[in-house]
Amino acid sequence: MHDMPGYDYHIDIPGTTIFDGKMAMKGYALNKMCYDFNKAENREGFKADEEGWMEKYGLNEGQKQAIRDRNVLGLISEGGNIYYLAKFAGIFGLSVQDVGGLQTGKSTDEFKEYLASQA
Amino acid sequence: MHDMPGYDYHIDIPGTTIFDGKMAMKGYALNKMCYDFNKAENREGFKADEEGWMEKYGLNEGQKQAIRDRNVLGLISEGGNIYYLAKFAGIFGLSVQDVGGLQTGKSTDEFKEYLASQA
Amino acid sequence: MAKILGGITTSHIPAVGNAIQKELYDDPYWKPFFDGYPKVHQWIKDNKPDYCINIYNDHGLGFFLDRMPTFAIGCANEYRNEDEGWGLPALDPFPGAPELSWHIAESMVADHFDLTTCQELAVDHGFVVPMQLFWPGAPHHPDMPKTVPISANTVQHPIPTLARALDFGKALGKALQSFPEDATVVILGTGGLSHQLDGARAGFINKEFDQYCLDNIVSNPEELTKITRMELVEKAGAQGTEFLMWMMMRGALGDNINEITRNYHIPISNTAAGTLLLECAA
Amino acid sequence: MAKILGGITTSHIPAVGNAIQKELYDDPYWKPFFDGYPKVHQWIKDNKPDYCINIYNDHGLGFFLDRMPTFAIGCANEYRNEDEGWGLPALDPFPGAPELSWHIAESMVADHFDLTTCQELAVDHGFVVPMQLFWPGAPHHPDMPKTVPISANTVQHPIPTLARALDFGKALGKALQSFPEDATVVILGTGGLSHQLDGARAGFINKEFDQYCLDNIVSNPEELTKITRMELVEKAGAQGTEFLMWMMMRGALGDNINEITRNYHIPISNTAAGTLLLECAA
Ligand SMILES: [Fe+3]
Ligand SMILES: [Fe+3]
Repeated sequence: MHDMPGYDYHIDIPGTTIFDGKMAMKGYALNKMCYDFNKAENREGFKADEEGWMEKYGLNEGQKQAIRDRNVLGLISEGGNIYYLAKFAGIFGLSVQDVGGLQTGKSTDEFKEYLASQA
Repeated sequence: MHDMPGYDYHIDIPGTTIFDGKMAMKGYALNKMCYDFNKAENREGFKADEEGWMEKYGLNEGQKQAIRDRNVLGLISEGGNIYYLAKFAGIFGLSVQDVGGLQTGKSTDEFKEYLASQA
Repeated sequence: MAKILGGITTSHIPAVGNAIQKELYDDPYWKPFFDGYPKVHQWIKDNKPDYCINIYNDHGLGFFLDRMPTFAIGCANEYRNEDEGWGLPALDPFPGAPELSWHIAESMVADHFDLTTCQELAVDHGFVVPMQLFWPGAPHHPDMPKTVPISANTVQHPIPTLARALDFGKALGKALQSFPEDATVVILGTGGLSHQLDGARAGFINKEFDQYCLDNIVSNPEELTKITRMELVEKAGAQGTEFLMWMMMRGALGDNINEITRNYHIPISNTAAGTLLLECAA
Repeated sequence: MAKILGGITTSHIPAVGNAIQKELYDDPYWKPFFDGYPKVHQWIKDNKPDYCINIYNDHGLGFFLDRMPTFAIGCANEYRNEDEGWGLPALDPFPGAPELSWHIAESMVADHFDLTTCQELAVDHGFVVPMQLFWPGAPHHPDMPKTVPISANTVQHPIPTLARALDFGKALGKALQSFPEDATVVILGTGGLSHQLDGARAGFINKEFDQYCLDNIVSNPEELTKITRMELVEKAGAQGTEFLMWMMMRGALGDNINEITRNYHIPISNTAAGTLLLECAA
């Protein structure tokens, strides 16, 4: 889907991607692969052959590279939605604090401290 | 689902079953089997082993008997919805006029005449 | 901003697809039905809409009872008609208009319509037959517009009220008019008129009620919102509830319209077939 | 006719499920969170509601982007929590209340809410964790009510507006009060409060905004309908939009309510956790 010039449904919020129709279409294949990680057999299928599994779901090269790199910010800019990506992170036993740290350049402990600092 | 005494969402229309939640729950397994007849492989599976196929979808005995008897009115009173049942009828090459005749005790030609008589 | 050119209604009976394939246009059974379309073809040729909103009802292909949406909108790059159980051949995909789909979704959810958005959607005869009737050879007609499918539930009660259907159309019209592209749009409302496929009343047709609906949908659609859903089942037949699609279409056209052509014929298959072309005044 | 006893809100963080399994109630990290629940347990014990309307948001188990409903209602005999991708064990199924589900669907579709009805629905932590928090041992708590799950879309924009969410609750309340059974109902609104899981702003929490929401959801929920959805994302975080569930719950309670207990704690996992018990005046 191309840009929609002259019509904008959202405001710019720094550090935040609005997961709207445009992003949802961009990330459809990636999110579908991650959605299917709900099932153990698909998690196993991915672990056994990452490249073949990504091909099967039709991921584009940018999405594949972000998966290879475990690059969460990259996955989001490729149209990934955090709720589906969380199932990908789950394969590696990552918590939401681990994922938060990965996205903000913090260690998991630093990220936890940041959370607590807002109390 | 049991009856909902004291609360009725519809009027009585002779010869007409309102396909509401109650009927939809009653016929869920039957309609699911028929919905899956959208796919040729499921039509073939049914034709190869009618009894086994009905068992697989968990039809109850009344539904099974109505399927065995090709009893359209019986299928409707068992919770079947005509849109899904049409896919069952399609397996036998029946048209909606054939199905109309079967339900009204008319031959297909008599049913067509009845339709035309309302012009 | 986009401009709504008008709306077209038609019945969408599966048998019509067969008759088109066999080119039965001059067959005595079919001629009175197909005679309703040349004026529509001319209007489409004269106007060449860029987009087509195809308001139809699914009959058990795109949706099942596990997840039955009251209103659904396709938001995909293309739409395929799949086998509906009769082994019909699949056509080439119909091109979508996802920017317009999402624009409508944004506008209508903001206006408190609770849509289900569908990024994959198999479309059945309710969608395909009208396309074939209006754009012969679809999807390969040279003037084939890009399309947005919109589906309302008429399979399982509770179905939407006639008032909600008309309001849906009004909100759809507002959404279309705010689409930031200098484009033209036609709106299809398909299904009906009176028919009943199931039960001891199968074969029921109601000419008088259909005529009442045809007259009022043109000049006074608000009047039709007084019809309850159970009255609609009683008077139009169990599957005549598809008239809701006509109400949705009509709501999008606004008050200032001209009737270009009308056709009504009993029976086609089990159905009273109705065709209507309404043009928005310029 | 059924009677609405009150509403309960809670965050529904997956980590809470783990903490319950490990019985970490007195762990220094968890104690300030679990301290919010004894008064809820007492109220449930005193009132023993027959039915529970569980308003939650699915996080990618029950629904995918192919068919994303704005509002969905479970209409099934039971609901199972399935693996969400972390290999969590499946609990025994939660008993449904299909008569009540269909009654709500009939009433709300008549009132122009465009529901998606679901006769099969896998429920995720958004549904399960609140059940475990309020009825320890769920679904095997002796006072376990039968349940109707209701889900709103917060995965993909456009999400419903705060005004629509509050109106949804009002129509839900009307539906419940017309249910022809001498039964009692509690309504759960789960999710939130402020949190953001994704992007460079991950970890964002907004205590001041949460307090504003907590205060107003009790005494002046209409005030909160002035918040736009983009403001909600900005101030509550991308996943703080789950506050819509609280609005839906609140709308069903009416004007005359008493606050029984409130708890607020930062952080649990990535989230500002809020708990609120509102009782309808007799
Ligand atoms: Fe139809
Ligand atoms: Fe959540």
